[in-house]
Amino acid sequence: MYDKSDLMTIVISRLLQDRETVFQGVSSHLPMVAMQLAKALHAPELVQLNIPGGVNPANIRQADYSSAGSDLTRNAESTFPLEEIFDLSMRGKLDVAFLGGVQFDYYGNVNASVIGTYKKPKVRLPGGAGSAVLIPTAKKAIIWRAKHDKRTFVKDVDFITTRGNLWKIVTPLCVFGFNGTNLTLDALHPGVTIEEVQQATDFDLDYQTIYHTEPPTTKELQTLNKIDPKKLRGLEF
Amino acid sequence: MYDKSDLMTIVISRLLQDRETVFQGVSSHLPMVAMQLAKALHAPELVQLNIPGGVNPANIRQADYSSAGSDLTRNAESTFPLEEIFDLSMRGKLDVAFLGGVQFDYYGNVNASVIGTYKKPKVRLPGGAGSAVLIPTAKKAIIWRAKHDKRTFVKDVDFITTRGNLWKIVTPLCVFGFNGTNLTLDALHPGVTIEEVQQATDFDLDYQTIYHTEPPTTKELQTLNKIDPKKLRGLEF
Amino acid sequence: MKNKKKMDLKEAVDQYIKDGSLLAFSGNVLHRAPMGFIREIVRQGKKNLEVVKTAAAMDVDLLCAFGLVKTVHAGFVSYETKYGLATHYRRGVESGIIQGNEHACYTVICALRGATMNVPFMPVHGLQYGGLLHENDYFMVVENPFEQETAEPVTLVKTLKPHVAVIHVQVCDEEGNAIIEGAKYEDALISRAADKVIITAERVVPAGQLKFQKDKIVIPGFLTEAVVEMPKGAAPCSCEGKYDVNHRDIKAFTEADSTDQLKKWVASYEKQDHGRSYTDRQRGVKS
Amino acid sequence: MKNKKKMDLKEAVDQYIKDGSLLAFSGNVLHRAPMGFIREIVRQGKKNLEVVKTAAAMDVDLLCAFGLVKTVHAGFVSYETKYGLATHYRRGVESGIIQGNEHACYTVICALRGATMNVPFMPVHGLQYGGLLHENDYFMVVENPFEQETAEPVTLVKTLKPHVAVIHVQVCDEEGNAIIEGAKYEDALISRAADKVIITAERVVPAGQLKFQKDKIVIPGFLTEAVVEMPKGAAPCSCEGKYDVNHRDIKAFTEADSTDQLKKWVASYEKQDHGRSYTDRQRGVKS
Repeated sequence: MYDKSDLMTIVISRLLQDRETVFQGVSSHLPMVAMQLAKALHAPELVQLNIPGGVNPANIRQADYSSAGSDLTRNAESTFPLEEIFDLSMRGKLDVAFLGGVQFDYYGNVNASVIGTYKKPKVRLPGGAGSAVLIPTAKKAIIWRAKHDKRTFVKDVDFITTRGNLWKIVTPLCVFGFNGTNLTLDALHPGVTIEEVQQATDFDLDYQTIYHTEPPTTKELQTLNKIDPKKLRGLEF
Repeated sequence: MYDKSDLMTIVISRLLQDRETVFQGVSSHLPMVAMQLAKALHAPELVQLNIPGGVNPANIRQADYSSAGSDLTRNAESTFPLEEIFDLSMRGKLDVAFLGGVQFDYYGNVNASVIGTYKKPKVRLPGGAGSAVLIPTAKKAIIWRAKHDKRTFVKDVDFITTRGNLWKIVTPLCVFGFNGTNLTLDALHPGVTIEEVQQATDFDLDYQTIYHTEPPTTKELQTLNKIDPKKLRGLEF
Repeated sequence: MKNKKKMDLKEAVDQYIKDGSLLAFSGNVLHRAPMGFIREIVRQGKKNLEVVKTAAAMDVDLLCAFGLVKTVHAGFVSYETKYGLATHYRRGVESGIIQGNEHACYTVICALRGATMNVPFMPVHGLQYGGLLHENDYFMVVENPFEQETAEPVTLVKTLKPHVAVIHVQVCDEEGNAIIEGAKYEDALISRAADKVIITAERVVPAGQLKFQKDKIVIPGFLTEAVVEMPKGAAPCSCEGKYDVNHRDIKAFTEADSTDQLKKWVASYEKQDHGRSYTDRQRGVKS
Repeated sequence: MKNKKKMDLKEAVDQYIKDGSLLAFSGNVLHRAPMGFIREIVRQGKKNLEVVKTAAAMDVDLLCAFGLVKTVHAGFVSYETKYGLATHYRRGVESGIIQGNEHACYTVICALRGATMNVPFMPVHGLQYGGLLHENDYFMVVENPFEQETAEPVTLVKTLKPHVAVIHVQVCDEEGNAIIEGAKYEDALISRAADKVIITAERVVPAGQLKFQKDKIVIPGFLTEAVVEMPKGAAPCSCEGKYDVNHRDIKAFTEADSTDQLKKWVASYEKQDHGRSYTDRQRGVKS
């Protein structure tokens, strides 16, 4: 048995390769767990980077209300603070960055800034945090989003906070890829139909062959529960 | 009894005021000792800064062949590395910087770069180290020079490495000041005549009243010998 | 002479925070923000403030709740998932009262680096696309003057120089040598960028007592203008090694829905925020 | 897989140092320069090298003595008072063989900061006067585009991006996590500025063994490309906590007055520089 947050976490963990440098920011419990899972399963030399600067925290069990607290430094291997993580990405040496956003369009534009206009917003969003510089510079930017609906996957974003090296967007329904020009449907999650995704998406899906996400294995689920017993990965659902 | 290095060290120490931030670089034994002396005598809260980054080293007795070694960090109060000392000066918060140089002219120009032309030098000097950015930005730049002759105090420097907030030049014969336009004769050391200084200087001395350096006191000399028993202050004489 | 940096909270806010000041605060989101100091800013009603921070939360939201903020320069302003959005900041921007100058967290860092180096701008790689570049006059795109013919254009961010950095730490001595346990976030940076540094500390020890922990000193005393002893000075945010967030108090704030409730929330900290100095004065202790 | 970063000196120099490489070296003047590594560069005869350092001494002078250097970017090249001037560097510049690109130490720092941030130039306050600005094409003075009418002009320094930083440290693990005792100088900076980082270490310990000293790690392993165990790897320069300068050997070098003597000087270190790897090989130890 697994739910959407389990599935998304496992799907994301599979995207990470051994020895990659990977960054996770604020409000990022799901990717934080996914990094730990990848490290436990297939990427033992993954380099996990985070805002408080703890490189490869031994565990994340204390990070219950924040993915940016000092608990991540307590049993880390070394220290590499946020400033330097950004510099690293600028130099082209950050392999993967996890970022959020509120609206995404067909052309891979990301909005984390405002609904309405920038100077007179209808809704002021929290802001893109690192997105505006990390999505263009990380080798692979992965976006995860707990909601998949037409207000999220829109025809035109209200504001372009950034675009660039977007690699994957993982949602509760599917995984989008980005071919440099537009979002493509990479894989449907188990039990999800192409119609369901299309109904929840305001632009026309681009796909040629339909792939399906492999369901989580028993080992993945067991390891996941061991790493994240409090189910922090489900906080935003 | 005292010699030129004792006198110059004491004269320099008197120029330092309590709570000032003061920087000393490579090949700078004499000002390093002067800073310690000022701290022991009249400036207990002086903030001594140096290349290895040891703030207020408790003593300097191990710094025998270098004024830039880790010995200055061993019993310091905190750490403030070179990069940050420069930034501090750029922000206008470095009170005093000690710098060298090989030629100085009437207009306060400093040459630490070349004899001859820059691209085809007759003599390539070690270089100005921090001078080119510290002399313009430190509130008061103090230059000390163990030689006072016409090759040092010249009509025109071969090359202008820098100029700016030059405050004093201390030599074995005298102290020069800088009025923003030209060097002025601030004070003659005990027993030195104006004629001696003029003979050793290739430009015409500018002075109105002739002042004399107060001779070292017994307390100054005793403290000096305690602080610097190996006489590191005399290394360049 | 020696201990003149140590002062009480009221004095520090009164002396160093002016209407219109540009302030930088320690910590990140709900961690080690100088909340006690910020509550005193509210009590003293300092106005038209500007705040700069990579990722802010309750610190900025509290000031916005009382209408004290003119401009926020930040990459992110929100509580994290569990506590929702920064309602007061949002409303302020949406109603046009507050100018929300959105940065990437990194362009905040670069703008502060500009201040540490006393240069008017900082080149920044990465900010190459999108609306932030077009909508904001603090970004510019210029030619690279070293290779005008062939080179990529370069984005510049305008320097942000805080008037005051307020930094809450676990321990500090009377001279302002400050030790930060756990994550340092951008605190070293803001301590160098700001014109003046105020340390609020869980514990203030006599000068010299941190000598054997000198490698842990993040802010050397000569950068520090004022030192305020403030146990629980980051509460209800966390302070590594001392306390975690106070869940109930954060909720009480985020759920307050009237000015009256907000005022009561600030008032409920009055004794805690001034506690040590009050006690000292009653005892006649000079500090 | 795990220990692939660890290699012997010959391999490291052969693999990472190319003719024409721009190199950055650890330490400052006579302290913690990676002398053993530099001697191997001499043995392998790498040519047309460029070196960048704030304040260099024997490291640069040794390479210059063998005619291996094309350009030096530095604020200062000299031994300190006791050991006199860097004769080989001087002669090289005076004869036109070596280009001596004089910087202020700070403009070296700024040029390296440009590399850490991947921008083509860095604004630098302070360098406002004098010949360095006029004679060198790596400095430029431009208008401040944010305030063209009123503002002071701004000096820019062109970024210097080392191909390789060679950093000698006291201890490092097999993954390249490196601890520096005592003064760090600009070593963190060059480790971030350079494209590749090579650590030579007095002692290399198994991965994980530095965990309890993690706050002392200056260079995290993921920045490190290669690790070479080299006891006495900084000699005859000093290495804090391990050894001070070797006065006799420095004198022997500075007083050498023929190529033959210089070669003998380098040869006299051969066993020491390769010692550990030789011993390992003889024992059949895999490292």
